[in-house]
Amino acid sequence: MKKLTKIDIITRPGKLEELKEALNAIGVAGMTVSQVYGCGLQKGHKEVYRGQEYAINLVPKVKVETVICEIPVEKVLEVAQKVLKTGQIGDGKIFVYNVENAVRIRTGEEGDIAIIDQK
Amino acid sequence: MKKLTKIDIITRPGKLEELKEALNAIGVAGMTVSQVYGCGLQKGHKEVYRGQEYAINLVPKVKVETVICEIPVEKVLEVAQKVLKTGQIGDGKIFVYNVENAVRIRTGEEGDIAIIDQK
Amino acid sequence: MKKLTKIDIITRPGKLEELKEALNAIGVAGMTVSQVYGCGLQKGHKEVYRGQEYAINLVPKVKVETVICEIPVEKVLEVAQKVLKTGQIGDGKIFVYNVENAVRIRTGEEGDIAIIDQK
Amino acid sequence: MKKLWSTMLTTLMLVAMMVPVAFAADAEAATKIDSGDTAWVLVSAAMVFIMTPGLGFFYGGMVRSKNVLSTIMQSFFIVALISVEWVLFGYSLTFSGDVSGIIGNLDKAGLAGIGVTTILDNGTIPEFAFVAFQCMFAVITPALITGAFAERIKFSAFVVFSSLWAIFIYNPMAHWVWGGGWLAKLGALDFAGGLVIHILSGVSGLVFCLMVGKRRGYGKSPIIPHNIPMIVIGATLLWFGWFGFNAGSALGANGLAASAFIVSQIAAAGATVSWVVAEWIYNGKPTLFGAASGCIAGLVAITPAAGYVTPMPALIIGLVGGVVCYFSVAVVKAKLGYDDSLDAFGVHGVGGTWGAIATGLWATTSVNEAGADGLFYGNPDLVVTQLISVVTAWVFAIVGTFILVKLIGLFMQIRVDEADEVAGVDISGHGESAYGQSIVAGHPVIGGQDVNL
Amino acid sequence: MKKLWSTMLTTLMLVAMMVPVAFAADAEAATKIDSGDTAWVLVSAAMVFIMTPGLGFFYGGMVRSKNVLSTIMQSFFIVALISVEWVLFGYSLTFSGDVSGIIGNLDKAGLAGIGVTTILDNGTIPEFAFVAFQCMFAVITPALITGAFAERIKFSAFVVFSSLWAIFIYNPMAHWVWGGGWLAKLGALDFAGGLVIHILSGVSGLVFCLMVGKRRGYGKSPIIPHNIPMIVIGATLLWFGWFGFNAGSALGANGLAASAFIVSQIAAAGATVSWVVAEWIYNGKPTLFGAASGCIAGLVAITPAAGYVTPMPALIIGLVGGVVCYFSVAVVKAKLGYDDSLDAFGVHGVGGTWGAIATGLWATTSVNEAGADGLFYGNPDLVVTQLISVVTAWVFAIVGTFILVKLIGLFMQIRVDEADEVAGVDISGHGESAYGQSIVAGHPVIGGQDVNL
Amino acid sequence: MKKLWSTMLTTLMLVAMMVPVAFAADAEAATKIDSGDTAWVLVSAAMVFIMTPGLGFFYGGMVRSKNVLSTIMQSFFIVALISVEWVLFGYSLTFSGDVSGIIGNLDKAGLAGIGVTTILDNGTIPEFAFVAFQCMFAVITPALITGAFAERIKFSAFVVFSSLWAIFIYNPMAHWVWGGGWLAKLGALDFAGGLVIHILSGVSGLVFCLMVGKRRGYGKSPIIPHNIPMIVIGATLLWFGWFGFNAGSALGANGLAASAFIVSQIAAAGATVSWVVAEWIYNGKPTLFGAASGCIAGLVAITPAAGYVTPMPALIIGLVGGVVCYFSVAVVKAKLGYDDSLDAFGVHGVGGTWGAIATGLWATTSVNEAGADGLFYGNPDLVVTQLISVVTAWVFAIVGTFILVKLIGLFMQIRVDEADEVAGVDISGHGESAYGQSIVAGHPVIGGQDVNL
Ligand SMILES: Nc1ncnc2c1ncn2[C@@H]1O[C@H](COP(=O)(O)OP(=O)(O)O)[C@@H](O)[C@H]1O
Ligand SMILES: Nc1ncnc2c1ncn2[C@@H]1O[C@H](COP(=O)(O)OP(=O)(O)O)[C@@H](O)[C@H]1O
Ligand SMILES: Nc1ncnc2c1ncn2[C@@H]1O[C@H](COP(=O)(O)OP(=O)(O)O)[C@@H](O)[C@H]1O
Repeated sequence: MKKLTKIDIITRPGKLEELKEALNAIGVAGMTVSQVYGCGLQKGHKEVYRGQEYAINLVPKVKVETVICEIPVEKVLEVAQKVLKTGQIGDGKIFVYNVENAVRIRTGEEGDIAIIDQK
Repeated sequence: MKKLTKIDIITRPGKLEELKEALNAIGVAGMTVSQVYGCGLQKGHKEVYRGQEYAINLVPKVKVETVICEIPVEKVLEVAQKVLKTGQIGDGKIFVYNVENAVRIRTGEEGDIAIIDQK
Repeated sequence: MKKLTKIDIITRPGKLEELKEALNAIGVAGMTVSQVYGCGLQKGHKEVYRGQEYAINLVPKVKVETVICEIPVEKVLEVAQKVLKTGQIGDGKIFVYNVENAVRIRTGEEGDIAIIDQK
Repeated sequence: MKKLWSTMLTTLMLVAMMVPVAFAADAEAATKIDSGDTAWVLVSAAMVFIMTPGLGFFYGGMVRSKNVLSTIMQSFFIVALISVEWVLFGYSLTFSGDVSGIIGNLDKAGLAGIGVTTILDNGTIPEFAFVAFQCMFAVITPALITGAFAERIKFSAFVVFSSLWAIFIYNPMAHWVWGGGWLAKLGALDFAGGLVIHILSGVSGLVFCLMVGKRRGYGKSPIIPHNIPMIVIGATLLWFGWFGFNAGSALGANGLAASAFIVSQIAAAGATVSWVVAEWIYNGKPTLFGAASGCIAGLVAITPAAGYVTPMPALIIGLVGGVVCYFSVAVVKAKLGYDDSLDAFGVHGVGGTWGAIATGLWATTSVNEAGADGLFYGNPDLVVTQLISVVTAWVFAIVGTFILVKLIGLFMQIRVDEADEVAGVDISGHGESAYGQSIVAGHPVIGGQDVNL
Repeated sequence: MKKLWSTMLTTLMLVAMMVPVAFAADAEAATKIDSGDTAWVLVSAAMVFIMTPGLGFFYGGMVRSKNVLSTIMQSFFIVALISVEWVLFGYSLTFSGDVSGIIGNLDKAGLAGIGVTTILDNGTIPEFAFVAFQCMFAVITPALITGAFAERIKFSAFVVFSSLWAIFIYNPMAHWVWGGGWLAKLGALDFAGGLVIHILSGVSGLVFCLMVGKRRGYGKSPIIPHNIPMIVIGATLLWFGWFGFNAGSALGANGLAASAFIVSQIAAAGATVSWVVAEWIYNGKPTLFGAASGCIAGLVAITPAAGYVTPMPALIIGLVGGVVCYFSVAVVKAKLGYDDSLDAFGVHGVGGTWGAIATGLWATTSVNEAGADGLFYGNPDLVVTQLISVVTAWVFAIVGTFILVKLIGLFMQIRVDEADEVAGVDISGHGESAYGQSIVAGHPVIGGQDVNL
Repeated sequence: MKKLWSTMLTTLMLVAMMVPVAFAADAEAATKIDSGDTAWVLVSAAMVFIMTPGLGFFYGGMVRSKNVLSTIMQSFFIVALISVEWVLFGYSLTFSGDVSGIIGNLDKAGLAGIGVTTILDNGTIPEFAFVAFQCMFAVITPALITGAFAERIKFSAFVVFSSLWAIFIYNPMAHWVWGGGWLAKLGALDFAGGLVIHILSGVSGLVFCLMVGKRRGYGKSPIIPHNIPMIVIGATLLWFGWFGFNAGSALGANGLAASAFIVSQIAAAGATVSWVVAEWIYNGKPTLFGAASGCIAGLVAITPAAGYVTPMPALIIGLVGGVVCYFSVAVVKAKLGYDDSLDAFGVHGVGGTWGAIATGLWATTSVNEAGADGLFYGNPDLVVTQLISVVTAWVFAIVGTFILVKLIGLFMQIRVDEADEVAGVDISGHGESAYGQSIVAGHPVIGGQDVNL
């Protein structure tokens, strides 16, 4: 079984479609996306309700999780950065984790073959 | 301290209740659930707004995260597959990760006992 | 490269703001937050619609993910527990994971420096 | 109009100087349009109009978010569908002439023969105002049924069913009661549609949902409302429009209209209170969904009685209506185990039946000379007449709907496929999502292929 | 009705040929129902009805999503609760007779003695229409208070408070001003309810929220509106209904009604503009929530004056009303630190006070002979009368609410428990979630135990 | 009012005994307020009022959730802004006198000279009722334009544009057609505003959106409605209000009003059906968004014709209107590639043009003697007149909007900055979020600095 790696990409929601296409292009087809809120260097914004001001410091972000094995991690990092980089604070982060095992529920396949889709 | 393992189960939203009950039955009581969108082999669908067609390729899924130690990982994988398998594309994936430590905030317990609930 | 660690804190939604401030105070500025539902020891509640009763056993929780390197893990655990502990069932859990790598998309920095923000 | 009126007046005065004119004046007056009555009926028509989209929200909030559009669509589209049917055939079949007490003729098909100056027979309003007002009644009735089969029906089957049901069930029944048909001759009282609208739709819904089967997962996984504020928006529009429905049925802005208005409010209020109290006792908590359901139950119950009863009986009708409908949806339905998704039967069928019977109990000619006295005013006959008409409506709804559903089933699929039901009828049947999420990526498809403009 | 009219007409004409009839004819005419006036008052009643559920949405959008149902419930249920109270006692206590200028009698309890043909004293409409129209006023007043204590009150305490408040605070005050009580005799002007409705409810809200304390987390964590479009739906229904509220208070479809209609629109528009401009300058951004709040402030301010002032003063009343209310909620409240959750006091208490005083400044008999001239029309006395009545309303609201809340506190818990407040009153108090999420699993409980059907 | 009426009547009768009075009586009658007509016009004004916030929801549901408040704000604030403009200048410029057929004078600026007893010239209602009714028309017209430039305009630029457009485009055009200007003299028919309202706003929207450019991402990433039920709430309020819009334009509760009411319903129904059928065939699925769009298309198309055509032509006008508008938004827009965000042009510009021409085809004096016969009633001239007026409206809208936008662009920024557009105009322009999420933490800022109360 090849080493399985999970890559978490946290970035701007507006970039999701482009990222997805770019990853598809290098063979990463399976991924799981969720809506998150982030804070970090990026400033939040002020909201005002009936004259009361609030500092809102969580910014909407999107998190893309993908587990890969055949495609090299570097390639994914490279492609993701290319698509997502604007140079402005708030572009986001990529985190890489080790995965012990994977299962494809539909077939019961385990390990690397669980995530290799034959088209 | 026994080895802690995190299991992420990504599957169809409609199966959540059944999965939860099946896991409870083998002693997995604690879990954290979130709403995610997935893409992979499963086709998305077409939506039409005022005659403009859009290919929507993220499918609503549910993600169940559970950290276990006493109950064997295989047992969880087996039970989850039994409940979730329909044989149709889109049944989802299970990923297994290593956990370094766990804390139960209420009591300050760390490690395996943090997640073992005494009924 | 210093060791990177991810800490997942799952707790009550109402505590988010306090937790965020306490973590900021010890130098943890970057984090990613998501809305989750949890089940465990904490009882859910009953809902009634037109006389039909439903046992709703998923409780709204908030999940804070933060990847750290310089700040010691114990310090984060300690601070988080201090802020979040009410002693009531449902205070939540903290899980600690190993991270293999991190990338700051904006700059392309990798490893520990990817998550160290210079103010 | 005003000129006509004053010319007439002048003529009248000249005549008045020469002959005893009491009767002549009466007759003259009866053939004039009264602007106040017309204003009231036109407003009432607009108010009844808004009930049907309102019903769409009432029902739409109760379903799961994957089916909200299909549910609203059923009510919204029916406004258009039945309005067309109504002006083409429906109005004529219901209100033009009478063929053996069974049905009207087609003389007014396409509204032929009705013009700007045509005045309603025995009325003080333009016939067009009556056509419009009654159009809204014809529209809402089949829309009520949709609550029974929500979340599992193909739109095409729904369109065919609703059209046929309007023509073959609604139009005859409305003719029998309001168009001078046999029930009218029998003396059945139904001021604004307890028989014609609520029993007919509620019972038809019950039959349909029994024939089509339960929703997948019903009784196993929770099928709970996705948006209770939306339910309340619907209930609000329904309650608002119902004043036009009940008080507008006086066809004039007069004491009877005012009386129908206040008794409607009283019954709605009574039923809201009683439903909420019932669930508070029975389930331990008072709910907003209960309050919204209660007001509808009360309004349904008072509908047939609105032009015949005084305030205190209206309060009783409402109080009882709320409790009866609560138990029918909370207890009886669960016991019997049928899946009337949104309680079209439990609220409209049951509430309408109670209202029609209650009319037989508390109707009084002191409110409406054109009505009759009920049991508590010394006339047991009216209850019998009301019971006959209730049974008629039930039987007609059962038999008619059964035949129609069977018939349609021969030609087309009625229920959606399992996969489509699981995915939700919004996406599978309409290709739309109610709540478009920014996160749901995708790309525009133009001319069948992907492009980057 | 038309027949009556023409019969009368004929008789009249015969009489006219023989005697001088100017006065006789006047008297006769006064005893007839006018269909146009009736249509207008009935529609107005329906429009005022929709304001209270509308208020539910206005308030409901402002609270956090865990309390939206409990907030809407308070407005929605009050429609039912107070309607029942109104027909049983309220109408009679307010409008039937007069006991020492303080309160009405119980002769019309249960609407006794009012029938389909009963005409309103000195009116041209059925008394039932007036009962219904005034019912909606009685309903909305306690509903306005709920904004002050939203998100932290037990439903049972709310029900008891609202009932007692309606009987012991609203009914007497309404009698004093509109039912021929002592303020009416004093010459206080309150066309559609600045004193009776807005000051009374706003000040009562302030007292209640001070007594019950702040919401947990108030001032520490952000308590922000969960749904601004819902607020706007509420504001829209309120604005719409307010035309019935103000112009309907003319009790006829006449020049006065039209005048009240246009000045209401002008004041609402003026206050919307001035609130938005004020916040644009003060906070840096114009907001939709501000616009929705502004229109309500303007409508509140014009309410007492609507039947007495001309358009340009109405514009001033609106412009000032918007700014004054903005500062009272944005600056004064924050300074003083009380937690009037949804600004019942800041908008209704303050706006109503301004409107009542403004009536003393700009009222003119050229608009309404039944009114009086104000300061700018040469009569400083009216301002004094208005100030007396304003002080009366404030004092009565403060004392009355204080006593009621203290009293109720002796018998039951008013505020929800901490855990329930944290979980949200929707779940803890009503067992419902506003926005049911497909993900929130769970299972149906039938007969108290889990089953798989 | 009633007293006046009876005094007059008595006087009249005395006169009647002595002289031939036919004409005198006529003249007298014409100068009286009719309560039924007044009730109807006041209600209609309230109904047309609710259309503009309704439009806000219709448009608001179509945009992405980050822009919903800014979109609703444009409609909601315009109600206030233009109401103020209308009473200050607009009404006078449109309806007071006539300067060379081009524009009115300023005699009635600030509603000077209009009082409670002023009756509309040649009317039976108070002039204030007419002012209010027409105010709502002036309000909705610029609001319709906002659909074209939604999601990318600065609020300040919008305020300036809307004010200038109302004064320099709407007021003159309304004067030409309804205020006795040159198009009225030419014999152009526009019952409730096909030219003045729909063509003018739709075409202006097209010009504006072409000048301001596409939204970022248009055609690349999906820009889909964030809340379709909200669209339907908007469509429902629009449809409801449109009865006041079209039937209220009869300015009385009479046969013409009833006729306009029923033909409006028929056309709306026809267009809903035809739009849905067209998309069903063309895209494979019937949609609720399509149904909601279809009814608006039908109502737009019938607007100019509502007081001139009979039911069956109305059905054709609706059926054709639905299909034509569908193809213009689904096919033509995509082909031409302009970004009319919410199809202000595709629905109002196209539908209004079709309706104005259709009026030339099917108008008949049998419906309205004040109108004319159209082509199918033997008079080809009317089509020519209608075409002239359509071309006039197009040209005036194009030239006027072009000049205004260029002019405003000299003084201020019209389009929001890129970053603000990406973040959404709600946050960047208004500092508000439509749907406040409990999870979005943050803290109150008081006095510019963080505090813990
Ligand atoms: N240490 C961290 N742990 C987890 N998530 C982080 C961390 N730092 C940043 N993030 C996520 O990345 C997003 C962007 O980070 P930010 O510091 O604002 O800008 P940049 O990525 O340009 O340095 C944040 O909104 C947050 O969601
Ligand atoms: N490589 C992957 N990494 C993360 N999530 C994945 C991956 N592959 C699939 N998934 C998740 O699993 C879901 C089901 O996968 P899919 O390929 O559609 O069908 P199947 O599981 O039957 O092979 C996806 O919607 C996605 O959420
Ligand atoms: N084994 C687990 N794996 C993942 N999440 C868990 C686990 N146990 C608990 N949780 C999360 O922690 C939350 C609190 O746990 P619970 O058992 O209710 O109370 P406590 O933390 O006080 O023991 C749960 O709602 C769930 O989200």
